[in-house]
Amino acid sequence: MNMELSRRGFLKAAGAGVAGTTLGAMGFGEAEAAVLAHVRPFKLTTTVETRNTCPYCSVACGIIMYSKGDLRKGEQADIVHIEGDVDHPTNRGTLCPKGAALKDFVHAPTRLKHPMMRKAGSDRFEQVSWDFALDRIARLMKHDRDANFIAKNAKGVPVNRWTTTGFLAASATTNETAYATYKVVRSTGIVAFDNQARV
Amino acid sequence: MTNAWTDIKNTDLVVVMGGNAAEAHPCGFKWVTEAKANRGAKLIVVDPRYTRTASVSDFYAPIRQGTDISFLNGVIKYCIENNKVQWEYTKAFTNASYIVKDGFSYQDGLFTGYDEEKRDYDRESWDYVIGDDGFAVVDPSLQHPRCVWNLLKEHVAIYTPEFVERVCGTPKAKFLKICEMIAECSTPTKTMTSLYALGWTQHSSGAQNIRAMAMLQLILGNIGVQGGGMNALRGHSNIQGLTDLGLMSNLIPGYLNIPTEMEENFGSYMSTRQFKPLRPGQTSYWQNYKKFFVSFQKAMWGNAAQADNDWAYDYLPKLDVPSYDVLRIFELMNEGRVNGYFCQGFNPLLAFPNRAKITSALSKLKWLVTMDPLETETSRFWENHGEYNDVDTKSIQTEVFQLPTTCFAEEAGSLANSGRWLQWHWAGGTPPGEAQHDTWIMGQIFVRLRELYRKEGGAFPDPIVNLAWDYKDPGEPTPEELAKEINGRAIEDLRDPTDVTKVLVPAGKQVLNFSQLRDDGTTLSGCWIYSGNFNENGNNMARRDNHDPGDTGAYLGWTFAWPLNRRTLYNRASCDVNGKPWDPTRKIIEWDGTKWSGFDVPDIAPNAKPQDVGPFIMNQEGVSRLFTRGLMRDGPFPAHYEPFESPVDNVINPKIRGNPVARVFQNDVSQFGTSAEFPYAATSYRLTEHFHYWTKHNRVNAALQPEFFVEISEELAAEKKIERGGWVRVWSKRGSIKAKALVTKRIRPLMCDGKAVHVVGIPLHWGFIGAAKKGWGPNSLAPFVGDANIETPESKAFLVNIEPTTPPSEVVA
Amino acid sequence: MTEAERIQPGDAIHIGPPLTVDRYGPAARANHWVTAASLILLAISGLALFTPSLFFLTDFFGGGQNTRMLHPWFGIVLFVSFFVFFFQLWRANLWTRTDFVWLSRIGDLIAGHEERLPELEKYNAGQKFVFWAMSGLILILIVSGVIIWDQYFADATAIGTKRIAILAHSVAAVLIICVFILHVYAGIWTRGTLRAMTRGSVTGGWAWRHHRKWLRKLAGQHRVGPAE
Amino acid sequence: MMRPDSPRTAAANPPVQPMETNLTERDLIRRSATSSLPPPERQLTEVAKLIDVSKCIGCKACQSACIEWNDTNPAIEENVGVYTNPHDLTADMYTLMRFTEWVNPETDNLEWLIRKDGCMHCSDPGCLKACPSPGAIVQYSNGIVDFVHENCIGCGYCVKGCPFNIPRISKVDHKAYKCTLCSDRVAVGQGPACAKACPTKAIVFGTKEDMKKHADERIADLKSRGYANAGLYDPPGVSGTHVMYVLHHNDKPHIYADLPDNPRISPVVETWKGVTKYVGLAFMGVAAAGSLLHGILGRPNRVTEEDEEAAEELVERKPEARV
Repeated sequence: MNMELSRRGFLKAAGAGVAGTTLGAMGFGEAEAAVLAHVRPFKLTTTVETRNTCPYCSVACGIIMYSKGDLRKGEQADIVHIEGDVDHPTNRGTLCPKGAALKDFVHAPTRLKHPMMRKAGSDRFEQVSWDFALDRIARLMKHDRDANFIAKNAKGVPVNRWTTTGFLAASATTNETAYATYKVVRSTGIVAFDNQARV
Repeated sequence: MTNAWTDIKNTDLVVVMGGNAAEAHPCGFKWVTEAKANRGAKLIVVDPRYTRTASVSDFYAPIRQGTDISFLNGVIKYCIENNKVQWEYTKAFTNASYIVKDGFSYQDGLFTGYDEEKRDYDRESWDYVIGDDGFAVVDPSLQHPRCVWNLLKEHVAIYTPEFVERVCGTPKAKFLKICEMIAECSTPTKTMTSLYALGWTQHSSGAQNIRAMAMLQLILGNIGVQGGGMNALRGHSNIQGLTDLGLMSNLIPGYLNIPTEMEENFGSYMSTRQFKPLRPGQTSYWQNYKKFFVSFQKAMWGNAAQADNDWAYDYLPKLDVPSYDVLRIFELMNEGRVNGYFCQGFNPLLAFPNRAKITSALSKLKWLVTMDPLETETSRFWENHGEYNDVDTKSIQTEVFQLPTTCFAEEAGSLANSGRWLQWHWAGGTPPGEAQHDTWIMGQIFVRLRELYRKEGGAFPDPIVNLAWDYKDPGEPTPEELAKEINGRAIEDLRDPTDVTKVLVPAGKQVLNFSQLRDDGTTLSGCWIYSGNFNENGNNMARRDNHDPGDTGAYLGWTFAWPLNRRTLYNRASCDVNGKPWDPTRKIIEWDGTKWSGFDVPDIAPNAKPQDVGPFIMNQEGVSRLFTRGLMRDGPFPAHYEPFESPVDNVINPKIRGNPVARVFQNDVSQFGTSAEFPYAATSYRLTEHFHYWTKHNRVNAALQPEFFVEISEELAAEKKIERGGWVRVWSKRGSIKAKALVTKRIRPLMCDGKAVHVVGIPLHWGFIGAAKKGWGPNSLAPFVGDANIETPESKAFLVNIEPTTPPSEVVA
Repeated sequence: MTEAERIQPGDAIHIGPPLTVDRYGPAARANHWVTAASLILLAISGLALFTPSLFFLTDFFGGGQNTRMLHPWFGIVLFVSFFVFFFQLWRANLWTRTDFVWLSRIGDLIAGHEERLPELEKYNAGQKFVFWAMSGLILILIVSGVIIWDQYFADATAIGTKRIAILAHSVAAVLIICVFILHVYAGIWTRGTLRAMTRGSVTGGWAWRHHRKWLRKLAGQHRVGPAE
Repeated sequence: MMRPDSPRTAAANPPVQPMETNLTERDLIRRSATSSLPPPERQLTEVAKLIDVSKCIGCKACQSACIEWNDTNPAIEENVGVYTNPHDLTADMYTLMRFTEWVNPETDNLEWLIRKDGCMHCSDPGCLKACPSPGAIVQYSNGIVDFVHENCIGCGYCVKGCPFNIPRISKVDHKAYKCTLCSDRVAVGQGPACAKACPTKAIVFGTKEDMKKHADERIADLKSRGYANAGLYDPPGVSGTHVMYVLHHNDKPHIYADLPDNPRISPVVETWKGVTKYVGLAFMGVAAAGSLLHGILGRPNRVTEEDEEAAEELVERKPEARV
């Protein structure tokens, strides 16, 4: 992705704003030197930047994620900080209380890490393998579809409805995910198809 | 949004009604504060509560939830009576002059053609008089008694300031002050913007709330202009995208429709979709419907979609009901008529009304699959959490799969924001544990299912086995592959119709945008309105030029906005009949005598003469609709109806409960409460510290707003002996919850129809899992009924009772 | 006969030779030295936090954090041990008419004409002053000290109260240090006094010279211990 | 015509390449419990954070950004019926939105006053004056007052010295914590995290001079909207601050969650750290020196042979003694 822009301050493009000029006036050099231990060392030094947009509301603020390790180099990347993207026309680097704390959403203790299954009547989740979960789900789908698919209505008109299984789509997945989801769901004849926009 | 977030800085007046922008969209609200600081713009807030938006407003007025139509019709009446109308705009760009059929009328709160049995209207008479030339009859002088303008005047006549005060509880003086402030924006050089959200949609008359404001904006000439428009502040980061891509029971990507049983074949389906212009020389862009539909079918089923099988028309399901929306599906589920259910990044147990019913419905499923980066209450609906989720785990026979997905930080792709900007983002973090991309999960489920049908056959396998799925790795299509397919490409060489030797797009290449799509099966496109997002110029959604020529807030070089990178919809209406900007200081585009050009992509054919072609090209009329014909189930004009649960009767016709055509399931009728049992008017909302049910998993946001509470007035607290910070029980006909009491001056009792109405505010961010303290949400109490047109649940207005109580008991082992 | 004129239990004469008079029992002496020690520690740690020029004193306690942590505990020790002491001595330190006379002729004492002063009971006005000053100041110090003991009582009082407390604490500390100096010096200047707090007894001559009335009483009441 | 844009905290995104810090020991103008501080080699431009209360929507983005930038971990408390959370500043919460519901007696309209509380970075810092530990509190020539935790002894004197009741002592490591004005960010040309995050730019950061100019524009706008007493809060009692407020009711700062009307270092603290210290030292000195001198010059009070004999005599002829 194009990171050159990140260094090009917004105002250099859109006219100088107050602090833009003043911070220059305060004489900040870029000499390559270790930070003196007097103030806390700047914690983003030598981190990797990645552009993203906030996943919460529809303002879609630009954010920059700072990680230890570079995903694009195939490294393990651990996000250590997230901050607003100054170059973004809408949020101009600002973030709301949710966006400003995104790092702790990424690292929430309640993030899911493994496929889990709860058996009928059980009082617990048990870890299962992806293959087991996906094969089982595909089988359950086929079983229900084959049993309850409505190919034609009373008048003999092909209607191809599958009403006994439903799919509720997300509102924060990407358009690409949504489109792939649409294709899969529609191909099966599921009509109970809806998303967060409804509520 | 018709306009962009960054366009709000160009406004003179911001009206926040049916929303709470500062609290729900702080960084978008920045542009309101910019308009205030740099243009001297004013901010009006109308809300049952004095919100954080109100805290920075220039004028605040209270209103009883669910009565917005009375308020807005009142403002329309004020503008008409005081000649505060942008006449040139109204006459040229709306259907004010169209003559309506004689049969149409409105009496005792009902329009012509009501059938109480069906709870529906026969809308035949809700239409224009069509002349012998096949075009709608108009009277530009607006003298004809049956012209839309005069019918509108008649319709809003009852909405006097006194009526508004009586119904809405808004003091007359405050209402009139707001009328004056709004009326100022009827001049061509002053614009007003409307920022709204679920405060308008979550009502049984939600769609009409929005129509009422849209009509007001039209007569003020504020649609299509800088700093104007109807701006729906969508709730989630890609709720716009999922709607655009048609992930709904009755939709095909790009706002095309899934057929109904009536449309037995492709011919009958297309017959109702010719969209012939209703006035001479109009564009009526939907005439291209077939191109988009066929291109979609080709994207779905490739070679299996051919002219001779009507482009696989029969692969599509056909609906026997208007839609299998979430309310209907949970009704069916609760009746035991649904076996399997998928929740992809969704938490219905806390999101849908009448939680008791949702729990009982989920318990009747054979299997449930949830895909989410976080724990959700839904995936653990079977788990007993004491008072917080008191279920009998053993008796619940549902098999549940909880699949871990990646989150935004670990995936690439695009999201459509409220301003229709498709913004690409990049993955920067390693997913935790075995978490996988949703595309991987959907791909894996599909290839496995397809394999089963290939091997074993089964019920109508064709649409599954023939689905176009030619991705490099069928197990996980890449975001780029999918984005390109959405944009569309040529299947065969596309030749210039005027010169067949000229190849416009060679076979296999990306089309430039939807203008190159065809209805002969030579193009494919997953979602026509997005076309142009990823063409031969590359991924336009990843563009990052943040220059803004003319400082209009358009940012045409920044990512991609649908349609055709257009930032302000209907922007042709920013110019007068001759194509000159109403306000030269706020020019968007302009007609130079030969073509349209300016700072935004014109929302009209570049060479369409301003005097000939109307600005609203998606309408057959070429103009906007003050009178919406039969396109809405509950009336061509918005009319006042009370919520299904209301503290007062409908003053127009006390016999009418709620919206007369809203769908109500038999089982739910008995679950509506009366004001005798439940005297207080409850409403639900978000708080700025949290985002739905996600941030309660975040230690930071949990610290900023740790525990579930309800907000009540000091008056109600005194009456009920409720202490600030004490525990209260709030219950409706459908459920009971416990919360801390937040006693505030920001909520005051409203005088409605002679009685004091107390408002109880219930925020929605707590559940029984996460970092924040355990709690409940308003959906435990909300009624199971939706809007008459789009079935959005009436979560913003219902009745409850309240009393002091003891803390909730802890989890029973 | 006033409280002050009553003989203390444990006081007794030993015919000797040499003639000695018991003044403090082992318990009383231990008590005195614990008090003395804690007062010294308090003075050092307190002064370290009182003025930057003496901050180096924190090194004796292993740095500022430890000094801040220990000082209040020394205070508790001082308070407890001093008040045990207090209840043994307060009677003998009650003020009498003679004390005025004695004070009025204090000049003669300094000049070395002690014979010109009236005969005294067990304590002279100076000693009594030290005793009561210590009692009062320690009371002020302990109360104000607890108020500013943020580690445990940060939320107990308002900032305004804390500010007054810390001012009172420092003023009282200064005074008690002065009294301390006076006490120590008097003990040294008046030769033969120190042994009262080390061995517990004084010579007959010392008693005759400084507390003749006390000695007379002991003799008169046959308060004679076994001869060595 | 280009419309003026709001001031912003940073012209560009934070640097990730190593940069030389701009705040070093050489830039100190005050150092706690240190009399002999070498004068700074250069004078940095004074900076300031301006908080426009009239633009603040109380979203708490500043609190959120502060927690994330400073890696603090505030407790998840109970709801006690107010929006202010956590309920007070803590060693893990350096800044706090304080909410006040105030009915304006003149208009009878409710006003929801929301003030971002936190260190004001006074030009005359009471915390620094009170601090007994050399170098635990420092003041840079750009106005930032910072705590140096290696030197903090946790005595809590700063809490008593502060006219705004800001510093808090950690129950964990017993050190004092408060807003640093993100000295680590300012040191590399970035504004404070809270100002960067603030959605409505109610918090802006720049040179104090520019912030005052910006405040004037805001005050003019507020006056045009009927706030006759709108003004800048830059209290002279502490020689001005490097965190300033624009208040719609600058005539009564106390309505904003008890913002002091005329803050100054408490006279009690002044006395304690002033007079008491010197007079006290003098007293003790005199006492010590006096006794020493007397000890050297004056004769000690010795018991004589006569005294001893007199005592023995007394004891031997006991009965007669009773005269």
